[in-house]
This record gives sequence, structure tokens and C-alpha cells, in this order.
Amino acid sequence: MEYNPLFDGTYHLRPWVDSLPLEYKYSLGVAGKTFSEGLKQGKILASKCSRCNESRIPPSIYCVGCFGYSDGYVQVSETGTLYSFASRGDVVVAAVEFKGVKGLLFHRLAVSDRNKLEIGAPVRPVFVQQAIRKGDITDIDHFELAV
Amino acid sequence: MGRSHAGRNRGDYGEVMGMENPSEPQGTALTPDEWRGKEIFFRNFHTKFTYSWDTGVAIGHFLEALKAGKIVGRSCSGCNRVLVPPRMFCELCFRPTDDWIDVLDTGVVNTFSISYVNNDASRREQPLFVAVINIDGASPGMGFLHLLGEVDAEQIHVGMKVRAKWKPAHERTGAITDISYFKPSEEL
Amino acid sequence: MRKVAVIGAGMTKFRHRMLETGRELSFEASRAALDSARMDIKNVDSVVLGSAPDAFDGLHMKGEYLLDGAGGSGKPYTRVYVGGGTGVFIPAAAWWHVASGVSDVVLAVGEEKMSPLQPHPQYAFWSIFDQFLERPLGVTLLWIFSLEMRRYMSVYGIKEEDIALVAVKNKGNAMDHPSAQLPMRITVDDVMKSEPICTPVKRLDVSPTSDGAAALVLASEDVARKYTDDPVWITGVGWNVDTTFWTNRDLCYPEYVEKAAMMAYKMAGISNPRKEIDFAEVYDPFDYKELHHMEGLQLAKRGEAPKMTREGITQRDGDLPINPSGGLLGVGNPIAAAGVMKVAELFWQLRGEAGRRQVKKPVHRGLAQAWGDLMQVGTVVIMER
Amino acid sequence: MINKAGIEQYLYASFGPELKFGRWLIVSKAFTDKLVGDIGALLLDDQVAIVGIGYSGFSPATPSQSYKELIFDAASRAYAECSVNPRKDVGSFVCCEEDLWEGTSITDEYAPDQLGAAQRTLCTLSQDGLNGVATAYMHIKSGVASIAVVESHSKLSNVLSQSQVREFALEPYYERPILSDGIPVAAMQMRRFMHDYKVAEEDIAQVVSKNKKNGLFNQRSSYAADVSVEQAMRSPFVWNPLRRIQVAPPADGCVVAVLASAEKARSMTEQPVWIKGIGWNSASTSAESAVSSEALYAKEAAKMAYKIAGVDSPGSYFDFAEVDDTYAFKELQHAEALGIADMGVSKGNTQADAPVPINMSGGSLSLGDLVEAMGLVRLLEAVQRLRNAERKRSKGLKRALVQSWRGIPSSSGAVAVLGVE
Repeated sequence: MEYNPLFDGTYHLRPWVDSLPLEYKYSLGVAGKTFSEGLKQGKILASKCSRCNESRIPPSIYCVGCFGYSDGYVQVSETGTLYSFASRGDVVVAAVEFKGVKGLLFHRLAVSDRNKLEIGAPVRPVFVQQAIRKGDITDIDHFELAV
Repeated sequence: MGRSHAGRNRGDYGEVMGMENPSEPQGTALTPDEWRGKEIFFRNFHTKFTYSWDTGVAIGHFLEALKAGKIVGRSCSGCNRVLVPPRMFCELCFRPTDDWIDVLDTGVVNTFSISYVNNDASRREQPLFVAVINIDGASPGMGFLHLLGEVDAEQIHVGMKVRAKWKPAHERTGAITDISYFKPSEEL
Repeated sequence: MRKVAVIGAGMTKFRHRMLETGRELSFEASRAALDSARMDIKNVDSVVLGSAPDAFDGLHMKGEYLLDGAGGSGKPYTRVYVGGGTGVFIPAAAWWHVASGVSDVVLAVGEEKMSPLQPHPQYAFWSIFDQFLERPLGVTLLWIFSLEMRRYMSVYGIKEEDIALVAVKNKGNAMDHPSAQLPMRITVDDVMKSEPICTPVKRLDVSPTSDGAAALVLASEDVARKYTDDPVWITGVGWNVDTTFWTNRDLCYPEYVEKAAMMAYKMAGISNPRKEIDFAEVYDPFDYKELHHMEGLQLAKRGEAPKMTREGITQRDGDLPINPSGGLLGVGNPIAAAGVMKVAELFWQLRGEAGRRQVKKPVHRGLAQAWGDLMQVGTVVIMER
Repeated sequence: MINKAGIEQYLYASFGPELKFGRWLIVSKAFTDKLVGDIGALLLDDQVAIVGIGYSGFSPATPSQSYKELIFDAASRAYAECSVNPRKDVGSFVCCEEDLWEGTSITDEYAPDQLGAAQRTLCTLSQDGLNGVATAYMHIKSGVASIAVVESHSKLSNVLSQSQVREFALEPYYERPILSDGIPVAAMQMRRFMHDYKVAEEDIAQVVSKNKKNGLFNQRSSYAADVSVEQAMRSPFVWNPLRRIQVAPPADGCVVAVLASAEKARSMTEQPVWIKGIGWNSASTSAESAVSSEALYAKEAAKMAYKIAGVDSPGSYFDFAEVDDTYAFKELQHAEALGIADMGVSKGNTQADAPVPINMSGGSLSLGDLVEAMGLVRLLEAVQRLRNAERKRSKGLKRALVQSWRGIPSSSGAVAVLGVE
């Protein structure tokens, strides 16, 4: 018999392989919905808190500082600066900051000359054509150096 | 902002959600149309996590025994129990268990249910009979979850005696599904 | 051990699908709780958040994701997790932050957003089962509830009609709750005729899946007295987890609930719970669970909770009101948030602020309880005024 | 808790009923010395100690044991060290784990049995193990338990979809389509950190070389090697500027720690390791906090722990430190936030002969990434080193700093101050 129940040292070391496939439909939320509507019009929106005199990106219905409700949205400047970046092969991922706005936006960066990449470099968003925008973050095709 | 958030601010404690004067609680229900429609954008995402769990000594052995057409348990000399499913430690005595014990492939229905749904909450065409089965040869009340077959819904009852219906040996893979289901072991 | 008070509570609506993200829901509830305590986030020393499986919201380490919304930014922040028992466990965790002297003011937040998971939140429950012995059978959470319900009925000879009375009561009570998702006036007949899901469980025996959040503010005695003349004290907390091997236990009685309750009763100096507890918010994701849990909590003798229900003792105007809020069956079941909602109901009832939900008799001491895992976890909080 | 009433009660017991707080006379130096000593002892009685610690695994894979068997092994060792029967003696069990690292939702279901915690006071935190120590500490301080157990483990070898799980931790709308498995976040943070603090690539390679070599003297390390600074600098990029060798590779293992009140601790072990202070903190979830060059969470957690422990100048207080180095640059960043080293390895501040030597164990770069167990791994290494030093009567090592971080994309961490005096 291939199986010996009395032999304590019988180790049947074997892994059990299985998967957990998961599918989601995430709501963008109140502030995310407004942000997404802004993208369709080619705008990047930040939320503002007038008590703290602060705006923040990505926008949020609450102010992280004072934990009160935000009270509106403002469009960020057309050009931002490179806070940091990382690259693998042809892909460059960037964290972009905008003047007078707290927070960062992560996105892809298209760059022809890697030598010009440095922290603090000015960058600007390049949107896809209005007709195919759907309110997704990918409505911004990429950022590019603004020099 | 399009919603009533503005003005409901920190500092003006006017709209306290205490229930003496219940103000409308916050939150925006999505209608079925909004959920299906294009007005509100949703992010769809699909992923699949795959694992290769180590079965370890106890379950590895148990599955191997199933492949050989047997159900095994572990004995604990601390509390004199025969544990099914087996484990290498006794959870009551907190000591290593002692020996492998062959138990029977018959048992008694401890409790049962008739399931009309799948695990994604969709409706089943044919209901599934599920039960906790106390295994003969193990300590009283020791058993595991499995399916019932070759039985009508009306016949199933708590206390019903059942026997494992094994898959043919060549189809067994060392899995709990090597037992197709449990079926009544006596004439009903 | 320092005295601990609850001084504020707030919650969002509970709904099937909501626009707000989990962070936004957490914020709305937290803000409402802080407002009710007349406090700012800067007064808060630490934050405890609870939320059930990551698979619902759809985020690994979802405690980290929810952090900002729960006011945890820049603070000592902890996410506690005991499955369905999490909701009532959150204030227990906030309690030990204050009782130990580590914090003076703690914000306790429960959040759940079940709607993102497709095609149905139920799917996440497949992955709560043993990967070797149970998942290959295609198991669903409904199985174990129905198996437990059958065992309970079979051991004590209880009828489905008696159990249905709980659904009738709780969904009716929820008519008076401004956050409620499924308030309705129904009859036992409606429950009995509703679609069978997993016999003996039928559609109207079950609480819905929900999005929502709820929050509480806890404070030490000196802080509490500064902010309110009317603090409500947490005088007992208890929790307990039974063995994973649920098929090796007799499901007719929840021993872990009894043990959790005993821990809390001992702390609160309660020797006769049936006499000393004025009302209770008992965990009711399924109608039979209310009965099952009343027995575990020693609020009813074994097998006799259905009789008390039939006699009207557990109605809002009864001798021992159970789930005057409307419970999970009526208000909704965003898991961790639902448990916090129960403790918030104690707070509102004890302060006499429950409006149309206020129970008839004067109340001084209430109990909230939740349950979770593979019919395994009991969590209990006792509050007094 | 120590309070005025407690001291008064104690003084009554010691000096007789005629003594009343507020109107007694100090008569001699001997009297004051005894008073100070006794109050000191009382204060010590308010402390919490680690009385037992056990482990298992510590290997890239542990195929011979299921996670339950791995935990039973570690728990048995921890309990044996301090003669604890978990079925009777333990007042609270705390497990730290995350669902998707286990492949099981509501994974706390599977926690109790192998710890001896069935039908006992057990709870789970979705946190790092060091947060679990903080929770157990509060359980003891609040009187819930006088003996508490903390468990955390890793079975990363069983997770075939590690990058998918890491991706799943990212915010779904703004971050997930851009940031792949989250590793670019670490790389961006590293670049900004090097920029703001003028840290050279060589400094980071020094950390790699030091930790990989230190690991050669640690039996638990799976990834130790004699790596030169030059070799470390030739490792390929995962995401530029982050190199493969700068990332802690996955490992399996389990650590179980037994904590006790001072009263219990002394009878349970001859070598209690005292938790002099503990702190934990989370910075914001926001993007700027994820790539911030400063580890604010470590700074704030340290502030909390140092306050409890009465540490004024950490740079001279501690004899050594176990600091999170999931990515090599994090060791420097954390050391800076904890106030135990000036920035820049070129100054030698994190080397073995530094005022506060860091990661003499080899760190995560040698021991591996054990996800939620990381904090307990750091704790284990510190406790073993303190005990060994005491056993050898070497006077040098009496105070240790332990720090953990929850990894990308979190900004959460914990700090513990340990001492053997």
C-alpha cells in the first residue's frame, strides 16, 4: 500500500495552489467625481479649505489639516514641478507638485532627453483629445518637460 | 460643490447629529441607474491573487489519505480525543498530538442546509445539499463540512446516517473533493 | 484602570451603494461624532479604526488607506480586526487606550464599503473558509449561518415562525432611524413566504449588504467632565475567540459569546445580567442570531429567547428591549460600522436622545454585542449613565 | 498605574500608620534613600517586560510546515522560556496580520488554536507586530491582563502574487494605474531623500554592505553575504534609483513574544527585558507623505516612546538599535528621524563602531522581508542581543531602540525603547 498510516515520519509536503480572482467597481466619491469632470474639460482640480487657506491635490471633501469640510475647488496652474521621479526602461513615473497647492499627483512622464530630468524641473500635463476623454486619470496621457 | 457639504463646517456645531433633533445623516445613495449609467465614472479593476499554501504535516497527510480512500484523524492523549480534521497540536491541551488514527468513512448529519445560491450570490438551478457530518471513529461532535447526495430534500434530517461516496481511485487527487458527497447509509 | 466615557457619536446613512469613498464615509462619521462631542481633531490623542475584510473595499492594508478619513493623520493609529465582531470591538480597543493612561481622547471609527466587490459582496466570503478542506466545496457564508440556524432549531425545537418575529420587530424598529437602509413593516407571513436562500434561511431573515460608517469619541474622566455634563461610562468590555475548527463544536450555543460577556460582566460588577441590563443591542445579521446571542449573553435561558420574543418582552416598550435601533436587519449591515452603530445607540438611548426610538422604560445600563469569524468571536461593551 | 494614592498606601505599609502623606518629617539620609529606592521600585512595578520570545522559520521558504504548525512551533518555544501555560496563564493574545498576505479573508479566524488561545481573549490587529506589542502593553497597563502574548508571522513564500497584492494596496483611481506594484513609490522617495539630505549612492551601498556582512554572524539570516560597497553599487536597478540589492527579499518566519507586568515578570524569568517606552504613529495617507524625504511617522512614534521612557538625547542613550531597512536608504532615513545618527554614512554614523550601532543583526537586508512580522523580528534581535550581553556580563549593551515601518505605501510605524536595568 502506498500509504502507511503508522509511519509518523511520512511527510506529504505539497503545496495547495488556488486563486482568488476579484473584480471591483470603485466609486470615485464626491471629490473624485468632481475631479473626473474637471479632467474631461482639461482641468486639474484641487480642493480648498478657506479656514486653513490651503488647497490640496488630489481634491478631498475634507481638509487633512483641520479635518473640517473643504469648501470648493480651484484649478491648479498649467505648469507644475517635478518633486521626484523613478524610471524603469522607457517608463518614467513622476510625482508632480503645483505651486501653492499641497499634495502631489503621480503620473507618467514622457521625456526625450533623460539628462534634463531633475528634481524641480517644470512639467505640464498633456491631455488626450477631448472626444475620447472619459474622466479617468488617463485622460492625462502623460506629463512632459515644460522647458 | 454640487452637494450640501459647504457650510456644514467645523466650528459651527449647529447641526449636531445627536438624535434629539435628528438631522439628515450624510451619505449619498446611488440609484440603480446611476450605478449602471455613464454619468458617474467608476474605476473598474480586475485582479487575481494566486497562492501556493503549504499544506503542512497534518493536512498534507489527511489529503494523502483521502487519495488512498481513507479518512484519518490525530489522537491526543492529553484529552483522549480523536481529532478530525487532524492537526499536529491539540488546541485544548496545547501540546503536540500523538498518533494517526484511521477513522471510518461513515458518520451522522449534525446539521444541514439546502443552498439555492452560489458563492457569488447568484441563483443555482439545482439546490445543493450541505451538511456538517460527525465522523464515526472520531470523538463525539468531531466532523467536517461536506455535501450530501443521492437523497431527496424531504428525507434529509439531523441525525441521518451517511457514508462517503468516493470518486474512483484513478480520479482522486488528494483533495476533499475525492469524496464526491455523503449519501444515506441506511434504507430511508 | 481609569474610568472611560463616551462623549460623542455620529454616523452616516447606511445604504446598499454609496457615492462616497471609504475615506469620505469615515470622515463624515468622524466629523459628526466630533461635532456631537463639540471637539476638534486637535483634541484627539489617538485613533482606532475597524473595518472587516480588505476584499470588500478592495484595498490591501485598507486601514492605511482609510487613515486620513478617520482623522488618524499624524496620530497613533491602530486598525483592529476581529471579523464581524470588529464593530463592538472598536470602542473596546479605544477603551484600553484611555484606561491604560496612554491617551485621554480617542476617536473610534468603523467603516465598511461592501459595494465595490463584483458581482456581489458575498463573493468575498468564499475566501474566509479553509483553503484545503472547505473552499473546494464552493462554500458560501450563507451555508454556515443556515447550518447554525438549523442546529439551534433542532436542539431546542424552535420554529421558523418564532425566529421570523425578530425580523418583523427589528425592521419595524428601524422605521424610526434616520440612517436606516431597510426599515419596513412586515409580518411573519412575509418572512415565511420570502424566497429561500439557504434553508432554513430566507431572504427576509438576512440583513442587507451596505456601505456606511459610524464613529464615537471616548475620553478619560477629567476630559469628559470638561466637555459634557452628561458622560456615558463604559463599565465593561469583553472579547473572546473560539477554536477555528467550527465543525468540531456544537453550534447550538455560542460559548464564546458567554465568555466575552462574562469578562465584561465581571468588569462591570454584574452578577445577574437579566435583571441588571436594562436594554441591549444584540448582533443580528440574521434574525435567529439575536435569539442565539441573547442566550449566550445570559439574557435568556437556553432555548427560551424565542418565547421572550413572542411575549413582546424584547419590544421597545417591553421589559428587556432588544435592538431598539432596528439592528442590522433594519438599519443595515456595513459590518464594522454596524457594530459601532450599536454602541452609538447605547449612547443615544442612555442620554435619552433617541427620539422616536427611545425605549419606554427608564434606562441606566445597556449592552452592545457583536459576533464574527467562523461563528467564533464574541465582543461585548457595557455602558452606564 | 502609579499615583499619589498608591504611593501613600505603600508608605503606610512600609512605615506604619502614624505616617501621613504631607506631614511627615525626613529624619535621615538613610530614610530618604529608602524612600527614593522604594518609590523607584514602585515605579518599576508599573513597567511591562518581555519575559519570553520564540521563533520559527526564518527561511526563504518553509515547505515542511503549514502556517499553523510554524506558529505552534514559535509559540511553544516562547512559552517554554518563561514557563507559561497559555490555556491558563495568559490574559490576552494579540495577533498581527493582513488578509491578503495569508490568502484568507478575516484571517483572524485561523489565529487561536496554534497559540493555545481557543476560547480565550484574543484579538487581531491589521498592523505590524510592534503595534501588537503596544496593544499588549496597553492591555497590561489597563488591567485586562497581567500576561499577554503577541504573535506575527510571514508565509510570503506561499504568496505567488506578491506584486499584485502590493498593487492592491494603492489607491484605486489616482495611483493604481500609474504606480505598478508600488515599488516606484519607494524609488521616488529614495531619490527625494538623497536630494534633500545630500546622500550619495555610495552611502546607501555602505548600508547594504554593512547589513549583509553583519548577517553572516546571525543564524537566522537567509540573505547574508560578504558584499563590498563596490559590488553593492553594481546591482541592477529595480526602479532607478533603487537597486535590487537594496530591497529586502521575502522570507518566512514567525515570532511570538510573551509580555508580563513587573510583578509577574520577576517570577517568570531571571532576564526580563523591560519595555521602557513605546510609541506608534501614522503620517498622512497622502501622496506627498508617501514620497516624503522625512520619516515623520518614525519621528513622532519616537517622540511618544522617548517621552514615556524619559529619553532626552537618544544619540547617547542607546547602546544599539534595530531599525527598519526594508529598502537600504530607509535605514539612514529612520536613523535620522529617531535622532540616533547624523545624516550620511560617510560620517560613519550607522557603521558597527558608531555611537549607536544599527542593525548588528544584519537587518531585513539579511533576514528578509517578513511583512507584518518585521517589528517582532527587530524586537527579537534586540532582545537576544541584550540577553546575550547580560549573560556574558559584558557591560556595553543595556539599552536598545527598536523601530518598524509598515512598508509601501504606508507612512505608519512603531518604536520601542528596551532596557535590562
